[in-house]
Order: sequence, then structure tokens, then C-alpha cells
Amino acid sequence: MSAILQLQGVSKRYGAVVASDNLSLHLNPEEALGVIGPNGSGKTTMFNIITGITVADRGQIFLAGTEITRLRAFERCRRGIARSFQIPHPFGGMSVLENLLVSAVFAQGESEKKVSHRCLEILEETGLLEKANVRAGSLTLLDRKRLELARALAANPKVLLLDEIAGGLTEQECRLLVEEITRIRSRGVSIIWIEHVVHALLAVVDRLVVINFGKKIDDGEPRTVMGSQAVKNIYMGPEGDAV
Amino acid sequence: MDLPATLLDGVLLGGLYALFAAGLSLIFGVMRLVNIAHGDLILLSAFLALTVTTHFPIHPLLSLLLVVPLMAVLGYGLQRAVFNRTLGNDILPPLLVSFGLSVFLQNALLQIFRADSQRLHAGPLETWHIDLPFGMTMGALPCLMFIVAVLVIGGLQLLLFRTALGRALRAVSDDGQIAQLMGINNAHLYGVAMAISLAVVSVAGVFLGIRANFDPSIGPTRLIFAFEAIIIGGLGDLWGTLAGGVILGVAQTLGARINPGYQILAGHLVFLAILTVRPQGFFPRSR
Amino acid sequence: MNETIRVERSSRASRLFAVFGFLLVGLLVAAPFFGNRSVLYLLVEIFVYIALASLWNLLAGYTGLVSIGQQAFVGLGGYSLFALTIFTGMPPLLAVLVAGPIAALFAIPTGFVVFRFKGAYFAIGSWVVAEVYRLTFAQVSVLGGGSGTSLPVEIVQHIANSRLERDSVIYWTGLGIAVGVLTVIYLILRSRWGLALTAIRDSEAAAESVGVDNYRTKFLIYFLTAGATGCIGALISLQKLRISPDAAFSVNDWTAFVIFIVVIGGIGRMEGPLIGTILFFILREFFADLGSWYLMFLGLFAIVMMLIMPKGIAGWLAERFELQIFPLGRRIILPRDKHISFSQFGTSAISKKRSPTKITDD
Amino acid sequence: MPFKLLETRGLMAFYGDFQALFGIDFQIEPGETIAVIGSNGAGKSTFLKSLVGLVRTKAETVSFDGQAIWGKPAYRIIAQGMSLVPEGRRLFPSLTVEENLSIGAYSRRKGPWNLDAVYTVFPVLKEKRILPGTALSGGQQQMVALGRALMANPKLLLCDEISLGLAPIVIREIYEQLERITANETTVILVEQDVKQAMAVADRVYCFREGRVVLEGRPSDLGREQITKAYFGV
Repeated sequence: MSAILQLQGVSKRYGAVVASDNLSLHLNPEEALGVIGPNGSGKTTMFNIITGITVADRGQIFLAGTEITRLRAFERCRRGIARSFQIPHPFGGMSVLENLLVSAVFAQGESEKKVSHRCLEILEETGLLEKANVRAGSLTLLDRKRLELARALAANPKVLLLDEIAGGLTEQECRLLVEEITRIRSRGVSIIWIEHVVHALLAVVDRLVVINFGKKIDDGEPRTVMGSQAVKNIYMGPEGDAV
Repeated sequence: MDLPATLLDGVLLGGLYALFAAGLSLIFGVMRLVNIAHGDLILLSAFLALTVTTHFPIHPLLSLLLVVPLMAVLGYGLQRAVFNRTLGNDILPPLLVSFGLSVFLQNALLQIFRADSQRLHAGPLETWHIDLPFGMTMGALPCLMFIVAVLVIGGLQLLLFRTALGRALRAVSDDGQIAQLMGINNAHLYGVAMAISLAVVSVAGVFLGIRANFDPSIGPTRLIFAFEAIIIGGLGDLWGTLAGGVILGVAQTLGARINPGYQILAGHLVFLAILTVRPQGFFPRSR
Repeated sequence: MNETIRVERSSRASRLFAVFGFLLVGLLVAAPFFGNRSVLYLLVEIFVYIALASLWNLLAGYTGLVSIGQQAFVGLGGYSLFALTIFTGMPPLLAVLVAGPIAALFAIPTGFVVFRFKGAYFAIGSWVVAEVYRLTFAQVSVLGGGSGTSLPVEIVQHIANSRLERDSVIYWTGLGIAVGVLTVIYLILRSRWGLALTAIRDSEAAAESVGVDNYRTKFLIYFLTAGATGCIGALISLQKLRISPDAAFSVNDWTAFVIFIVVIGGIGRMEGPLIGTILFFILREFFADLGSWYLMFLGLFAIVMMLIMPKGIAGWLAERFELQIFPLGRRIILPRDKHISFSQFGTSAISKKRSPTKITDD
Repeated sequence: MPFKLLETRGLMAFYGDFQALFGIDFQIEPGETIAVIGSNGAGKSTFLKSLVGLVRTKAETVSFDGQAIWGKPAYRIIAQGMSLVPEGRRLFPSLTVEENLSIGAYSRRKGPWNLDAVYTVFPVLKEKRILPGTALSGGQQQMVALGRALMANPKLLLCDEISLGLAPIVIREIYEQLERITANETTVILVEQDVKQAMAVADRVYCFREGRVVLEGRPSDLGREQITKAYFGV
């Protein structure tokens, strides 16, 4: 089992809606995996199942070879899985710095003194240093998305799950984000990134997975997957020329 | 201990508890509001009936013709002026406001009616008995209470599932924001829901006043009975609330037969037992 | 660059208040030497409510557990004191301290039951459990049953021989418990547990997914609060020398007033209960003799405060004047200009003005 | 100057204390179909929610059917003849399909649309009318949401991402029905992430980015290069 994260036959239904349909997926150490698919195709549900917020009806999940299907969300986080929420969930009553400290202290089980220095570095990397003392509840949506990334990094994860953090960014901000994620990868962190902004995704990921109606439709080298017919008819967008 | 008679009394008492609970269940279903002053509002309607029957020589049940509309108008005004402002996903504002209302009502009633216990006199109705097979008898009043409870809950179900108003109430309960897109004025509808709730509460209040002595301090225990009936019966399902009331009534009468001091305690213990076994009660909301 | 940034935990204002705090406590310790009997009794009542309000604020304001059942542990503490002193002959002051752990033990089965509820249902569920305790102790005839009982004279003598000494000993115990409770809460909130609690309050899903064990943390806080509340309950019954189910488990005295105090004072801030308690006792001293008019006013006042000032007086003070008596937050001090090293500048925090950044949201 | 069914000048929208729209100038004439395109988070949905009064706004003017509607509550604006098909359909779970449709007519505005008219346009809904709204497939739920909005007999129909999460063939079917619906002089504002689909049905196009209008014009006049530049800002 060389993969750092392994999903096997994961299924989940909400009444008539199939959120995840016998989904099998693996992520190799230090690999960056992109995930695309239309809205409501079960991508975020997959993240909720990996992180333990949602319990799958069927299927198993392995982290670095050990099964974590039955572990609770906080246990999985302490073993090195961190995620950013698609709809930001900041700790609104606390400052930006304190949001990171919660993650750093509890995910890594370290004392506040040991981790606060690293949190400041992360704040600087994600452009939030100026706002460290600001109450997270009053942040703009873009800053809340930055906070989601920063808080996930503060957990010093082995596996980082990113959920649509490039949405709404200008080209310049996108480029900075791509640089930041490439820097994270160089530190040996494996990444799964769900994203609509395809060009940002393609600048980073080694492999691309397409998910629709909870099923894995395609999984392979990014360029070939983007060119495939399956992606074409899902993405009847601007002829994909945004690529 | 004459078991069949005890069970019958318990079931009939359950009718009164279901009446207590129906109003609370409606406003929780529609707007997720738990009204701590619910018990005190039941008492307010009993005292209103008392005032009416002391000034006009009419039967307490007749006084409902005046008390029900009065309480409905109070309910609508209370919702529009106070509770609508506290609605949102934070549970503390409505909880605290209704807590303040409960303390205010209890002491206002104390100020006006003093602390001595009162009674609504229903005349012969209190003493009539109906003979049943196997030599059992059933009080006319408890029987009437149970019938009225079934009628009220049946009426509420009809209103909710057969009328346009009921449709709108369910829509607001499902998704308040989208309900506005249908042209629904949520603030007004919440007012109507509270008006209906207090109308049901006034029926419960008058029966409470006829069945036993009452004084300004017994509100909170009535709130707890209503709450227990709802939880035992399962959230948001009015027939479940009736069943919940009956189970609570039977538990209490059985407890009282063993030792008068155990009545309310028995009800609480059955409630806690059911809760730990089935967190969502017997009749989870159908939705 | 960022090694020159310092994370600051206290501000000049909070250091000032710390000094003022020590002076106040010093003064209070000396109170029995010059205060008369009724002043001491009043001060103990104030200590009791400061501690109860701070504990309830820790539960509801910081952890999001809105309980209307804390009177259960006040009663359990009181009855533990009576049981310990009467049946085991334990010295009353020791019994006050032992009553805490006993109440905490009761919090385990109680917590198991009430934690099945969420939100408003947790509030009423905890009330029902308190009622179960009240009704159960009303059946325990050996402890006075429904009408209650008084502390036997020889036990009262055991506290201290003269009445003045007894009042002083009870006074010091009360002061000790209040200061102890505030210190423990302060230490909790300043530690990693403070971070965890406020994280749970702000977003349970996010807290669990960054490594916080929500259930165990909430249960631990519920357990500790129950223990401390038990100690206070024991002190109350010792001061009153009498106990009855309706008084010990009174929802009005130990929950309604406490909630009003915390909300009017300012929920979710440590300063809230202090300000609220002082205001509550001022109102009580002037209006209590109006009887139910006073309680009617209190109910209305709570409603109005909740509608127009949900953050309470402490919240308003914090937002208007940046006033923080208890330094619980963490602030970083940025060098005013990137290339000038930090050491040349004092504790000048970055400017507070919120730059109107552009954002998009669908 | 032809009569404008809806006109906004300097429309700004806020979520709590952060700003989502930065002064939108927009107008639409009766019978017109306008598409609003833009990437995720450009403020398209916020714009529609601002028109029906679900979001806090500031504006110089927002006039609908000749009357100022700025600051009015949603139920008053709906009663005046505006109707929104919300993003993600959001049917009422505890109501059946037919109840979901009938509640659309809550404001009782007169017009061609009633249950029978909706069932003729979407026959599949008649068979499933007693089922709970949410027990249907994505496409059928979209039809119910569309029918529910039509039941209000609106002068102006707002559609928010009606192709979201639907299979391509279902999207085509929905858009064909939309074409039949708008044939009889209904004015439509269509918010759509699927640019090709939007351009095919629209008389005019507005492109939003970061809460501002960055491009406006007839589909035929706008080249794809121009749209991609407006869409992504690069």
C-alpha cells in the first residue's frame, strides 16, 4: 500500500440524491491530485467523508496504510489530514491568529509557544499577517478563504484537502496562490484540490480526477483528461479555452 | 391498585398534557422557538377566564368565547413586537426573552391575584360520571378534556395539511428565505402561528383551571409537562404529541397511585428513560 | 522578518487592572476586621453570584452549552454538605470542599442524559434533570424531606466558637471560592482549553476538523463547572444553616437571576458576570422591597437588554473603548514599517481602521 | 427612450459588513431576455437576490414596472410581479410537488399560469404531483422550481443557475421549455455559469466580475476573446 490516502468503494446517498457512488481513489505521497466536476456532483461530500464530518454508507478509507474509516474527525486530523471548507467556517469570535493557534495546538498536540512562531510565518505566506488581530467574523469572503487555507496549514498536515480556494481571485492573486501551493508541495505535503478555476489547477497538479453524480469518470494525466470527451460534455463552458 | 381505572385516568389526563404541548409544538415546528413562558401563558388564560367568570355569571367553558380571541391577539402582538426580533440561528435571544417574559408574567399575576390558589367552577360538569362496562366509571370532565384535545389536534392537523395557511406555515418552517420568494410575509405568518398557539393554550388553561387549583407559581411545571409530551411523542408530529401526552399522563397517575409524592417524579423518570433509549422519541418527524 | 514580531498577551490596561485587582482582594480579606455582620453576609452573597455567573458564562458564553439546570448542582452541593457533616461528622469547612467533587460525580450520569439534547432542548432537558433531583431529595426524609432541615447546633459550633468568628470564617471561605473560581476560569480561558471552547462555540464542525475533541471538551467543562457549582452550593447552605429542596434547587435564585446577570453584564466575556453582579445587587438594594414589582422590572429589563444590547454592558464597553480587564486574547505587534526593526518602536498595535477591501460573493 | 421594466443605478449589496456589489447599472425592457454571466463569486446571484429584496442594498434608484422598489421587503416586490427561481432549486421538503407549485401562487396575481398550464409544459410533474418535492430527480426538481416561479404570473422572471448540477440533455430540455415560456412576452433575467448556453438564448448579455459590470452588449457584437477576458479579467 504505497498510497498515503486510499478510498475503496465509498458510497453515500441522501434519499434520492446519490452523493458518492462506489468511489475508489488513491493519493501517492507528495502527489498533487486535482478534482473537477460540476457543482453538486459530490466533490465536497467526498471531502466530508475523508475528514469524518460525514459517515459513508459503505466503503473504507486508509491513511498511510492504516484504516481510519471508523475514526472521529478530530482523530483523523491529528493523524495528519487537514481541509479547507468550501463555504468558510471561521471561528468568528476569535482573531485570525487565534484561529490558526487552535489548529496548530490541537492538530499537532503542541504547546502554544512552540507553534505560534510557525503560525505567524503561515499568516505572512497567505497574506493575512496585517489582519492577525482582526476578528475573523468581520473578514471579507476572500480573506476568509485565505484563513481556511492558513488554518489548514497550521495543522502541519501530511494530506491537505483544498476546496475551491481559487474562486473569485484575480489573475495576480491566482498566481500567488499557485506559488504558495507549489511551496507547500515542496515541503512534502500531499494535496487533493477541488477547483473550478481549471488553469490554476493545471499549473500544480500531477493527476486529474473527474467526478460527476458521485462517480469517478476519469483519472489520469491532466492534459489528456481535459481533452477527453467526458470532460467536454460536462463542461459545456467557454469551449474550455480558458485552459 | 385498580389498574384499569388508573390507566383510564392516565390516558384522559394525557389529553390535557397534549393540549399543553400542542401550542408549544406548533411554534417550535414553524420557527424553532422554545417559549419558556408557555406555562405562564397557560396560567394567564386561566386567570383571564377567572376574571371573566367573576364579572359575568357564565360557565368557564363559555368564557373561552372571550378568552381565546383575547389570547390570540396577545399572541400575535407578542410575536410581532418581541419574538420576531429574536429569531435567528442563535438560541439564546429567544430563550432569554421568553425567560424574562416568564418572570414578568408570574410576578404580574402575583401582583394582581395574590398567591392564594383559585378554582374555575364548572358546576355539575365536575361531578358527572359516566358508567362504563365492568363496573368502571369515567369522569365527564376528563372525558370531555380528552375529546377536546383530540378535536384540537385534529383541527390543527387539518389546518396544517389541508389549507393554504397551513401550506404557508409548513413552507416557512422548511425554508424561511425561500418562503419570502413566494410572496409570504414571514413576520406576519409567525404572528399568526403564535396567535393559533395561544388560542390552543387558552383552551388548555381553562381546562387546567377547572380540573385543579391554580396559582401564579405553577406555570413552569406545566411548561415541563408540555416539553416532555413533545419529546416522548417525537418532534413536530401533533399525533405523536397526543401519544406523548398520554404516556406522560399514564406514568404520572401510576406514580401517584404508588405514592402521591411520586406523581411528577414518575413522569420525569419515564421521560428520561425514553429519551436515553430513543433520542428522537417514538414518532420521529415524518419529513 | 517575523522573528521581530512579538505576540502580546496583556495590554497596559489589563496590567493596571491586575494591580487594582490585587489591592481589592487585599482589602476584601481585611473586611471582617471592620465590616459588620450584615455587610459580611451581603459580601458573601456577592461572591456567590460572581462565581455562579462566571461558571454559567463559561458554560453558555464560552462553550455554547445553554443550561437552565445548574441549580441541580447548587442543591447537590448543599445536600452533600449536610450529609457529610451530619452522618460522617466531617468538619463543615472541609465538607464545603468535598461537596464539589461529589457534585462533579453526579455530573457524569446527568451529563450523559442531557448531552443527548442540542440547543434549546438542552436548556429544558437540563431543567427537567434539576427537577428530578429536587423531587428526589423531597422524598429523602432523613435529610428533612420536603420541608428541609437545619444544621445541628454542635456542627455549627464546630465552624468556630463565637458567632463573629463563624461569620468571618464563612466569609473567608466565600472569598476564597470566588477568587479561586475566577482564577481557574481565567487560567482555562488563557490556556489551549480557552481556544478549544471558543472554537466549539463559534463552529462545532470546524473545531472537530482541526483536531478538537468536541464531546470530551464539552463534557469536561460541564464536569468542572458542576464541581465548582457544588462547592458554592455547599457554602450557600452553610451560610444559611438551613436547607430545603425548593430553596436548594430553586430555578429562580440559582439560574434565572444568574442568567439575567450574565446577559445584562455581557455574555461571552469574563468582565460580563462581574459588571452584571454589581448592577444586580445595586438594583436589589434599592428596589427589592417592592417585591414582585422588582421582579417584573427585572424580567422586562432582561428582555429589553437582549433586544437592544445583546452583547451586554461589557460587550459595549469592549467595542467602544477597547476595554479589557482580563487579557485573554492574543495580539501581535507589527513593526510600523517593514524595513525598520521592531525594537525601535513601543507596543504600537497595527491600526484598527478596517480598509474597505473589495470582495465578491455569489 | 423605450419603457424600462426594470432599472438599477448604483446598486450596492452587503453581506453583514462586507460589500458584494459595487454600483450596478442595469436595465431591461419588457419581453427581453438578458443573460448575466461571470465566474464563481462574481456577484451574479447576489444581484438577483438584491432585486427581490433578500439582501441588504444601497442604491441611487431601483425601479420596477415604473415604481421604486429599493428597500421594500421581498413579499411586496414579489406581489408586484417579480419571481425568482433560486439557485439549487430549494423546494419545500414537507410539501408535495403540487403543494410546492400552488404555494408559488400565494400572492394570487392574475395571469396565464395555473396548475394545468404548468402541467401542460411539464407533463411529468402531473404523475408525480403527490410525491414530496425533494423525492424527484435533479431535472424534475428544476422543473418544479421553474413552475413554482411561473405560478406567480410574474412580469419579470429571474432564473439563478437553472443548469446547475444537471446532465447536458436535461439542460437542453429545460432551456427548450424556457424558450416556449418566454415566447409570450415574459421578461427573463438568466444568471448562468454556462456561457455557451446563456449566449444562445439571450438578447443581451451582462458580464460581472468581482461585484461590477465589466462588459455589456448583444451576444452577436461580443467576440469570444472579449468575453473570456471579461470573464477572467486577464
